[in-house]
Amino acid sequence: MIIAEIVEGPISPFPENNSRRNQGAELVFKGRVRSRENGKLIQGLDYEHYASMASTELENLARKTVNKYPISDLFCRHRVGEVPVGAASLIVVIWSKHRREGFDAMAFFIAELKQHVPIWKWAIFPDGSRIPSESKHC
Amino acid sequence: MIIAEIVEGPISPFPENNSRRNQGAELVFKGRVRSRENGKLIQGLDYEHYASMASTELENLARKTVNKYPISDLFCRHRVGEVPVGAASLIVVIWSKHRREGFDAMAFFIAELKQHVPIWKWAIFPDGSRIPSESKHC
Amino acid sequence: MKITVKCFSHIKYALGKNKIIINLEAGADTADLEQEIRGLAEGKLDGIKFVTALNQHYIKIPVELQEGDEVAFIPPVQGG
Amino acid sequence: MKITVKCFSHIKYALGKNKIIINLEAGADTADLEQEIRGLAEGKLDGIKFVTALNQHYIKIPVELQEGDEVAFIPPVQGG
Repeated sequence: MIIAEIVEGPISPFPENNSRRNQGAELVFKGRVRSRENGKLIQGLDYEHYASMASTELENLARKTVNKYPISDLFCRHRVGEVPVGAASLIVVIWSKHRREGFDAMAFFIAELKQHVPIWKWAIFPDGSRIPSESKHC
Repeated sequence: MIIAEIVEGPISPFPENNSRRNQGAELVFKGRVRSRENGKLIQGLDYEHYASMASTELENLARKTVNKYPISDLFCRHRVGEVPVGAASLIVVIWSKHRREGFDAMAFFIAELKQHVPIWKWAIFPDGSRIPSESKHC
Repeated sequence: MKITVKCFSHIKYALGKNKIIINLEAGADTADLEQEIRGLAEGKLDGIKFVTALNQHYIKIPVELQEGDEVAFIPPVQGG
Repeated sequence: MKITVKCFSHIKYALGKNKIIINLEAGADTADLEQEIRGLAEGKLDGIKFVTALNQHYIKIPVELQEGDEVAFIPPVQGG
Protein backbone atom coordinates (compact mmCIF):
# COMPACT_ATOMS: atom_id res chain seq x y z
CA MET A 1 0.00 0.00 0.00
CA ILE A 2 1.18 3.50 -0.79
CA ILE A 3 0.43 6.82 0.88
CA ALA A 4 2.23 9.90 -0.45
CA GLU A 5 0.94 13.24 0.71
CA ILE A 6 1.93 16.87 0.82
CA VAL A 7 0.53 18.39 4.02
CA GLU A 8 0.37 21.77 5.69
CA GLY A 9 0.91 22.06 9.42
CA PRO A 10 2.54 19.52 11.71
CA ILE A 11 2.92 16.02 10.25
CA SER A 12 0.66 13.42 11.85
CA PRO A 13 2.58 10.21 12.43
CA PHE A 14 1.34 7.01 10.82
CA PRO A 15 -0.40 4.87 13.43
CA GLU A 16 1.36 2.04 15.26
CA ASN A 17 0.41 -1.29 13.75
CA ASN A 18 1.01 -4.62 15.50
CA SER A 19 -1.22 -6.68 13.26
CA ARG A 20 1.04 -7.35 10.29
CA ARG A 21 2.03 -10.98 9.98
CA ASN A 22 4.71 -10.97 7.34
CA GLN A 23 6.66 -7.73 7.73
CA GLY A 24 9.62 -8.14 10.03
CA ALA A 25 11.01 -4.66 9.51
CA GLU A 26 9.49 -1.22 9.93
CA LEU A 27 11.82 1.64 9.10
CA VAL A 28 10.89 5.26 9.79
CA PHE A 29 12.79 8.32 8.67
CA LYS A 30 12.03 11.81 9.87
CA GLY A 31 13.79 14.76 8.30
CA ARG A 32 13.89 17.73 10.64
CA VAL A 33 14.77 21.40 10.32
CA ARG A 34 18.18 22.35 11.73
CA SER A 35 18.91 25.72 13.30
CA ARG A 36 21.43 26.83 10.70
CA GLU A 37 21.25 27.26 6.94
CA ASN A 38 24.70 27.77 5.43
CA GLY A 39 26.04 28.70 8.83
CA LYS A 40 23.41 31.35 9.56
CA LEU A 41 20.92 30.99 12.39
CA ILE A 42 17.36 30.64 11.20
CA GLN A 43 14.07 30.38 12.99
CA GLY A 44 12.69 27.91 10.50
CA LEU A 45 12.28 27.03 6.86
CA ASP A 46 9.42 27.87 4.57
CA TYR A 47 8.93 24.94 2.19
CA GLU A 48 7.57 26.12 -1.14
CA HIS A 49 6.15 23.60 -3.58
CA TYR A 50 4.79 23.44 -7.10
CA ALA A 51 1.46 22.31 -5.81
CA SER A 52 -0.05 19.74 -8.09
CA MET A 53 3.21 18.70 -9.69
CA ALA A 54 4.90 18.02 -6.36
CA SER A 55 2.06 15.70 -5.30
CA THR A 56 2.20 13.83 -8.58
CA GLU A 57 5.97 13.47 -8.51
CA LEU A 58 5.88 12.26 -4.90
CA GLU A 59 3.23 9.66 -5.68
CA ASN A 60 5.09 8.51 -8.79
CA LEU A 61 8.30 8.18 -6.84
CA ALA A 62 6.57 6.16 -4.11
CA ARG A 63 5.15 3.81 -6.73
CA LYS A 64 8.50 3.51 -8.46
CA THR A 65 10.18 2.64 -5.15
CA VAL A 66 7.61 -0.03 -4.29
CA ASN A 67 8.07 -1.53 -7.75
CA LYS A 68 11.86 -1.46 -7.60
CA TYR A 69 12.32 -2.99 -4.12
CA PRO A 70 10.56 -5.95 -2.51
CA ILE A 71 8.84 -3.86 0.13
CA SER A 72 5.18 -4.07 1.00
CA ASP A 73 4.29 -0.51 1.99
CA LEU A 74 5.58 3.01 1.72
CA PHE A 75 3.95 5.86 3.61
CA CYS A 76 5.19 9.40 3.18
CA ARG A 77 4.16 12.86 4.25
CA HIS A 78 6.05 16.02 3.26
CA ARG A 79 5.15 19.18 5.08
CA VAL A 80 5.03 22.50 3.22
CA GLY A 81 4.77 26.07 4.48
CA GLU A 82 6.66 27.25 7.55
CA VAL A 83 8.38 24.56 9.58
CA PRO A 84 10.09 25.65 12.81
CA VAL A 85 13.55 24.43 13.83
CA GLY A 86 13.32 20.94 15.32
CA ALA A 87 10.05 19.99 13.64
CA ALA A 88 9.78 17.29 11.00
CA SER A 89 9.44 18.38 7.38
CA LEU A 90 9.31 14.79 6.12
CA ILE A 91 8.29 11.41 7.40
CA VAL A 92 8.74 8.18 5.46
CA VAL A 93 7.74 4.73 6.72
CA ILE A 94 8.71 1.54 4.89
CA TRP A 95 7.49 -1.93 5.81
CA SER A 96 9.31 -4.97 4.49
CA LYS A 97 9.87 -8.62 5.23
CA HIS A 98 13.56 -8.16 6.02
CA ARG A 99 15.37 -5.00 6.96
CA ARG A 100 17.86 -4.82 4.10
CA GLU A 101 15.37 -4.10 1.34
CA GLY A 102 13.75 -1.52 3.61
CA PHE A 103 17.05 0.29 4.09
CA ASP A 104 17.81 0.25 0.37
CA ALA A 105 14.34 1.45 -0.54
CA MET A 106 14.50 4.25 2.03
CA ALA A 107 17.88 5.47 0.78
CA PHE A 108 16.63 5.43 -2.82
CA PHE A 109 13.34 7.16 -2.05
CA ILE A 110 14.90 10.02 -0.10
CA ALA A 111 17.72 10.56 -2.60
CA GLU A 112 15.25 10.68 -5.49
CA LEU A 113 12.87 12.94 -3.58
CA LYS A 114 15.72 15.41 -3.06
CA GLN A 115 16.49 15.36 -6.79
CA HIS A 116 13.09 15.41 -8.43
CA VAL A 117 10.17 16.55 -6.31
CA PRO A 118 9.61 20.29 -6.90
CA ILE A 119 9.90 21.58 -3.37
CA TRP A 120 12.20 24.40 -2.26
CA LYS A 121 13.39 25.81 1.03
CA TRP A 122 13.31 29.45 2.03
CA ALA A 123 15.39 30.35 5.06
CA ILE A 124 13.46 32.40 7.62
CA PHE A 125 15.79 34.60 9.66
CA PRO A 126 15.15 35.88 13.19
CA ASP A 127 14.07 39.29 11.81
CA GLY A 128 11.43 37.54 9.70
CA SER A 129 13.10 38.11 6.35
CA ARG A 130 13.35 35.17 4.01
CA ILE A 131 15.56 34.19 1.09
CA PRO A 132 15.79 31.08 -1.08
CA SER A 133 18.04 28.59 0.65
CA GLU A 134 21.46 28.15 -0.94
CA SER A 135 21.75 24.60 0.34
CA LYS A 136 22.39 21.87 -2.17
CA HIS A 137 20.51 18.62 -1.83
CA CYS A 138 22.48 16.19 0.29
CA MET B 1 23.08 10.27 24.71
CA ILE B 2 22.68 6.52 24.90
CA ILE B 3 19.82 4.37 26.12
CA ALA B 4 20.16 0.59 25.73
CA GLU B 5 17.67 -1.53 27.58
CA ILE B 6 16.38 -5.07 27.71
CA VAL B 7 12.69 -4.95 28.60
CA GLU B 8 9.87 -7.38 29.28
CA GLY B 9 6.43 -6.73 27.88
CA PRO B 10 5.51 -4.42 25.03
CA ILE B 11 8.18 -1.91 24.05
CA SER B 12 7.34 1.68 24.91
CA PRO B 13 8.29 3.96 22.06
CA PHE B 14 10.76 6.76 22.69
CA PRO B 15 8.89 10.05 22.94
CA GLU B 16 8.51 12.45 20.03
CA ASN B 17 10.97 15.31 20.32
CA ASN B 18 10.68 18.52 18.33
CA SER B 19 13.16 20.52 20.37
CA ARG B 20 16.47 19.40 18.89
CA ARG B 21 18.25 22.14 17.00
CA ASN B 22 21.08 20.38 15.25
CA GLN B 23 19.79 16.90 14.31
CA GLY B 24 18.29 16.86 10.85
CA ALA B 25 17.68 13.12 10.74
CA GLU B 26 15.81 10.78 13.03
CA LEU B 27 15.87 7.14 11.95
CA VAL B 28 13.75 4.50 13.68
CA PHE B 29 13.95 0.77 13.14
CA LYS B 30 11.44 -1.67 14.54
CA GLY B 31 12.05 -5.39 14.22
CA ARG B 32 8.82 -7.35 14.37
CA VAL B 33 7.91 -11.01 14.74
CA ARG B 34 6.77 -12.70 11.54
CA SER B 35 4.21 -15.48 11.44
CA ARG B 36 6.59 -18.14 10.16
CA GLU B 37 9.87 -19.54 11.44
CA ASN B 38 11.59 -21.73 8.85
CA GLY B 39 8.34 -22.06 6.99
CA LYS B 40 6.29 -23.18 9.97
CA LEU B 41 3.45 -21.14 11.40
CA ILE B 42 4.13 -19.84 14.88
CA GLN B 43 2.06 -17.86 17.32
CA GLY B 44 5.05 -15.94 18.53
CA LEU B 45 8.65 -16.07 19.63
CA ASP B 46 10.03 -16.42 23.12
CA TYR B 47 13.20 -14.36 23.34
CA GLU B 48 15.63 -15.86 25.82
CA HIS B 49 18.60 -13.82 27.02
CA TYR B 50 21.69 -14.20 29.17
CA ALA B 51 20.39 -11.59 31.53
CA SER B 52 23.23 -9.44 32.78
CA MET B 53 25.57 -10.19 29.89
CA ALA B 54 23.00 -9.24 27.25
CA SER B 55 22.46 -5.84 28.89
CA THR B 56 26.19 -5.20 29.08
CA GLU B 57 26.80 -6.27 25.50
CA LEU B 58 23.93 -4.12 24.26
CA GLU B 59 25.22 -1.07 26.12
CA ASN B 60 28.77 -1.66 24.93
CA LEU B 61 27.58 -1.98 21.36
CA ALA B 62 25.56 1.22 21.62
CA ARG B 63 28.61 3.06 22.92
CA LYS B 64 30.81 1.57 20.21
CA THR B 65 28.33 2.68 17.55
CA VAL B 66 28.15 6.24 18.88
CA ASN B 67 31.95 6.39 18.95
CA LYS B 68 32.33 4.96 15.45
CA TYR B 69 29.78 7.14 13.65
CA PRO B 70 29.13 10.90 13.97
CA ILE B 71 25.68 10.45 15.47
CA SER B 72 24.41 12.25 18.52
CA ASP B 73 22.08 9.73 20.12
CA LEU B 74 21.21 6.06 20.03
CA PHE B 75 18.20 4.71 21.88
CA CYS B 76 17.47 1.00 21.89
CA ARG B 77 15.05 -1.35 23.58
CA HIS B 78 15.09 -5.12 23.04
CA ARG B 79 12.10 -7.04 24.32
CA VAL B 80 12.58 -10.47 25.91
CA GLY B 81 10.06 -13.14 26.86
CA GLU B 82 7.11 -13.97 24.66
CA VAL B 83 6.47 -11.65 21.73
CA PRO B 84 3.37 -12.29 19.63
CA VAL B 85 3.41 -12.21 15.84
CA GLY B 86 3.27 -8.61 14.60
CA ALA B 87 4.67 -7.04 17.77
CA ALA B 88 8.06 -5.35 17.94
CA SER B 89 10.93 -7.24 19.54
CA LEU B 90 13.39 -4.41 18.93
CA ILE B 91 13.31 -0.66 18.51
CA VAL B 92 16.35 1.45 17.66
CA VAL B 93 16.31 5.23 17.23
CA ILE B 94 19.29 7.14 15.89
CA TRP B 95 19.54 10.92 15.74
CA SER B 96 22.17 12.53 13.54
CA LYS B 97 22.92 15.76 11.77
CA HIS B 98 22.57 14.24 8.30
CA ARG B 99 20.82 11.06 7.32
CA ARG B 100 23.74 9.12 5.85
CA GLU B 101 25.64 8.59 9.08
CA GLY B 102 22.37 7.60 10.72
CA PHE B 103 21.74 4.92 8.10
CA ASP B 104 25.28 3.59 8.38
CA ALA B 105 25.17 3.54 12.16
CA MET B 106 21.80 1.78 12.14
CA ALA B 107 22.99 -0.93 9.76
CA PHE B 108 26.12 -1.48 11.82
CA PHE B 109 24.30 -1.56 15.16
CA ILE B 110 21.69 -4.08 14.06
CA ALA B 111 24.20 -6.35 12.30
CA GLU B 112 26.45 -6.38 15.37
CA LEU B 113 23.52 -6.94 17.70
CA LYS B 114 22.56 -10.00 15.69
CA GLN B 115 26.10 -11.33 15.97
CA HIS B 116 27.10 -10.61 19.53
CA VAL B 117 24.29 -9.91 21.98
CA PRO B 118 23.37 -13.16 23.77
CA ILE B 119 19.69 -13.37 22.92
CA TRP B 120 17.99 -16.40 21.36
CA LYS B 121 14.63 -17.09 19.80
CA TRP B 122 12.37 -20.00 20.69
CA ALA B 123 9.57 -20.67 18.23
CA ILE B 124 6.17 -21.01 19.93
CA PHE B 125 3.85 -23.22 17.90
CA PRO B 126 0.05 -23.06 17.92
CA ASP B 127 -0.08 -26.09 20.29
CA GLY B 128 2.08 -24.18 22.76
CA SER B 129 5.22 -26.29 22.28
CA ARG B 130 8.48 -24.46 21.81
CA ILE B 131 11.85 -25.26 20.29
CA PRO B 132 15.01 -23.27 19.73
CA SER B 133 14.66 -21.39 16.46
CA GLU B 134 16.80 -22.71 13.64
CA SER B 135 16.95 -19.35 11.97
CA LYS B 136 20.34 -17.87 11.27
CA HIS B 137 20.89 -14.20 11.90
CA CYS B 138 20.24 -12.17 8.78
CA MET C 1 0.38 33.31 -27.76
CA LYS C 2 0.11 33.57 -24.01
CA ILE C 3 2.18 31.30 -21.81
CA THR C 4 1.89 31.09 -18.04
CA VAL C 5 5.19 30.87 -16.20
CA LYS C 6 5.05 29.68 -12.60
CA CYS C 7 7.85 31.16 -10.52
CA PHE C 8 9.51 29.37 -7.60
CA SER C 9 12.51 29.84 -5.36
CA HIS C 10 15.20 31.98 -7.00
CA ILE C 11 12.96 32.98 -9.87
CA LYS C 12 10.19 34.12 -7.57
CA TYR C 13 12.77 35.97 -5.49
CA ALA C 14 14.36 37.62 -8.51
CA LEU C 15 11.09 38.64 -10.17
CA GLY C 16 8.97 39.18 -7.05
CA LYS C 17 6.10 37.23 -8.59
CA ASN C 18 4.45 33.81 -8.25
CA LYS C 19 3.36 33.79 -11.83
CA ILE C 20 3.96 35.73 -15.03
CA ILE C 21 2.07 35.68 -18.30
CA ILE C 22 4.44 36.01 -21.24
CA ASN C 23 3.43 36.79 -24.78
CA LEU C 24 5.48 34.87 -27.33
CA GLU C 25 5.40 34.61 -31.09
CA ALA C 26 4.05 31.39 -32.55
CA GLY C 27 6.79 28.78 -32.90
CA ALA C 28 8.70 29.76 -29.77
CA ASP C 29 9.90 26.93 -27.58
CA THR C 30 10.72 26.46 -23.90
CA ALA C 31 14.35 27.47 -24.44
CA ASP C 32 13.23 30.81 -25.92
CA LEU C 33 10.96 31.30 -22.93
CA GLU C 34 13.82 30.58 -20.52
CA GLN C 35 15.85 33.33 -22.23
CA GLU C 36 12.93 35.76 -21.75
CA ILE C 37 12.77 34.95 -18.05
CA ARG C 38 16.52 35.24 -17.58
CA GLY C 39 16.34 38.59 -19.36
CA LEU C 40 13.61 39.86 -17.03
CA ALA C 41 15.77 38.90 -14.04
CA GLU C 42 18.60 41.15 -15.26
CA GLY C 43 21.41 38.78 -14.34
CA LYS C 44 20.04 37.69 -10.96
CA LEU C 45 19.56 34.14 -12.25
CA ASP C 46 23.04 33.82 -13.75
CA GLY C 47 24.72 30.63 -12.64
CA ILE C 48 21.48 28.93 -11.62
CA LYS C 49 20.55 25.94 -13.73
CA PHE C 50 16.95 25.06 -14.40
CA VAL C 51 15.14 21.93 -15.34
CA THR C 52 12.03 22.68 -17.36
CA ALA C 53 8.52 21.50 -16.58
CA LEU C 54 5.87 21.87 -19.26
CA ASN C 55 2.30 21.49 -18.06
CA GLN C 56 3.67 19.92 -14.90
CA HIS C 57 5.86 17.31 -16.52
CA TYR C 58 9.62 17.45 -16.72
CA ILE C 59 10.98 17.75 -20.25
CA LYS C 60 14.56 17.04 -21.25
CA ILE C 61 14.82 18.92 -24.52
CA PRO C 62 13.18 22.18 -25.65
CA VAL C 63 9.57 21.74 -26.76
CA GLU C 64 7.56 24.11 -28.96
CA LEU C 65 4.95 25.97 -26.97
CA GLN C 66 1.18 26.22 -27.49
CA GLU C 67 -1.25 28.91 -26.39
CA GLY C 68 -2.22 28.29 -22.76
CA ASP C 69 0.77 26.17 -21.82
CA GLU C 70 2.04 26.33 -18.25
CA VAL C 71 5.80 26.33 -17.85
CA ALA C 72 8.04 26.29 -14.79
CA PHE C 73 11.81 26.61 -14.73
CA ILE C 74 12.78 24.48 -11.80
CA PRO C 75 15.82 25.56 -9.79
CA PRO C 76 17.59 22.71 -7.97
CA VAL C 77 14.95 21.21 -5.71
CA GLN C 78 15.40 20.97 -1.94
CA GLY C 79 12.73 18.76 -0.49
CA GLY C 80 13.31 16.52 2.48
CA MET D 1 36.40 -27.18 41.73
CA LYS D 2 32.81 -26.22 41.01
CA ILE D 3 31.94 -24.36 37.85
CA THR D 4 28.51 -22.99 37.03
CA VAL D 5 27.39 -23.49 33.44
CA LYS D 6 24.49 -21.35 32.26
CA CYS D 7 22.45 -23.11 29.57
CA PHE D 8 20.69 -21.31 26.74
CA SER D 9 18.92 -22.18 23.52
CA HIS D 10 20.03 -25.55 22.14
CA ILE D 11 21.98 -26.43 25.29
CA LYS D 12 19.02 -25.72 27.54
CA TYR D 13 16.82 -27.72 25.15
CA ALA D 14 19.23 -30.67 25.02
CA LEU D 15 19.89 -30.81 28.75
CA GLY D 16 16.52 -29.58 30.03
CA LYS D 17 18.20 -27.23 32.47
CA ASN D 18 18.90 -23.50 32.87
CA LYS D 19 22.04 -24.09 34.84
CA ILE D 20 24.37 -26.96 35.72
CA ILE D 21 27.09 -27.15 38.33
CA ILE D 22 30.03 -29.19 37.05
CA ASN D 23 32.85 -30.50 39.18
CA LEU D 24 36.21 -30.32 37.41
CA GLU D 25 39.74 -31.13 38.44
CA ALA D 26 42.06 -28.21 39.06
CA GLY D 27 43.77 -27.05 35.89
CA ALA D 28 40.82 -27.76 33.58
CA ASP D 29 40.01 -25.06 31.04
CA THR D 30 36.92 -23.90 29.18
CA ALA D 31 37.60 -26.30 26.29
CA ASP D 32 37.58 -29.25 28.71
CA LEU D 33 34.30 -27.98 30.12
CA GLU D 34 32.79 -27.73 26.64
CA GLN D 35 33.65 -31.39 26.06
CA GLU D 36 31.90 -32.30 29.32
CA ILE D 37 28.78 -30.45 28.24
CA ARG D 38 28.78 -31.97 24.77
CA GLY D 39 29.16 -35.37 26.42
CA LEU D 40 26.15 -34.79 28.65
CA ALA D 41 24.07 -33.90 25.61
CA GLU D 42 24.81 -37.27 24.00
CA GLY D 43 25.23 -35.98 20.47
CA LYS D 44 22.35 -33.53 20.48
CA LEU D 45 24.75 -30.61 20.20
CA ASP D 46 26.78 -32.03 17.33
CA GLY D 47 27.16 -29.53 14.53
CA ILE D 48 26.36 -26.54 16.72
CA LYS D 49 29.25 -24.16 17.26
CA PHE D 50 29.62 -22.25 20.48
CA VAL D 51 31.37 -19.08 21.45
CA THR D 52 32.48 -19.17 25.05
CA ALA D 53 31.65 -16.59 27.71
CA LEU D 54 33.59 -16.70 30.96
CA ASN D 55 32.11 -14.69 33.80
CA GLN D 56 29.97 -12.93 31.24
CA HIS D 57 32.74 -11.90 28.88
CA TYR D 58 33.44 -13.47 25.54
CA ILE D 59 36.80 -15.25 25.34
CA LYS D 60 38.52 -16.25 22.13
CA ILE D 61 40.88 -18.97 23.32
CA PRO D 62 40.46 -21.54 26.11
CA VAL D 63 41.09 -20.13 29.58
CA GLU D 64 41.95 -22.09 32.71
CA LEU D 65 39.06 -22.20 35.13
CA GLN D 66 38.88 -21.15 38.77
CA GLU D 67 36.52 -22.29 41.51
CA GLY D 68 33.25 -20.35 41.26
CA ASP D 69 33.61 -19.34 37.60
CA GLU D 70 30.46 -18.92 35.54
CA VAL D 71 30.66 -20.20 31.98
CA ALA D 72 28.19 -20.12 29.10
CA PHE D 73 28.62 -21.78 25.73
CA ILE D 74 26.84 -19.42 23.42
CA PRO D 75 25.04 -20.93 20.41
CA PRO D 76 24.66 -18.55 17.44
CA VAL D 77 22.75 -15.58 18.82
CA GLN D 78 19.45 -14.45 17.34
CA GLY D 79 18.52 -11.07 18.72
CA GLY D 80 16.70 -8.47 16.71
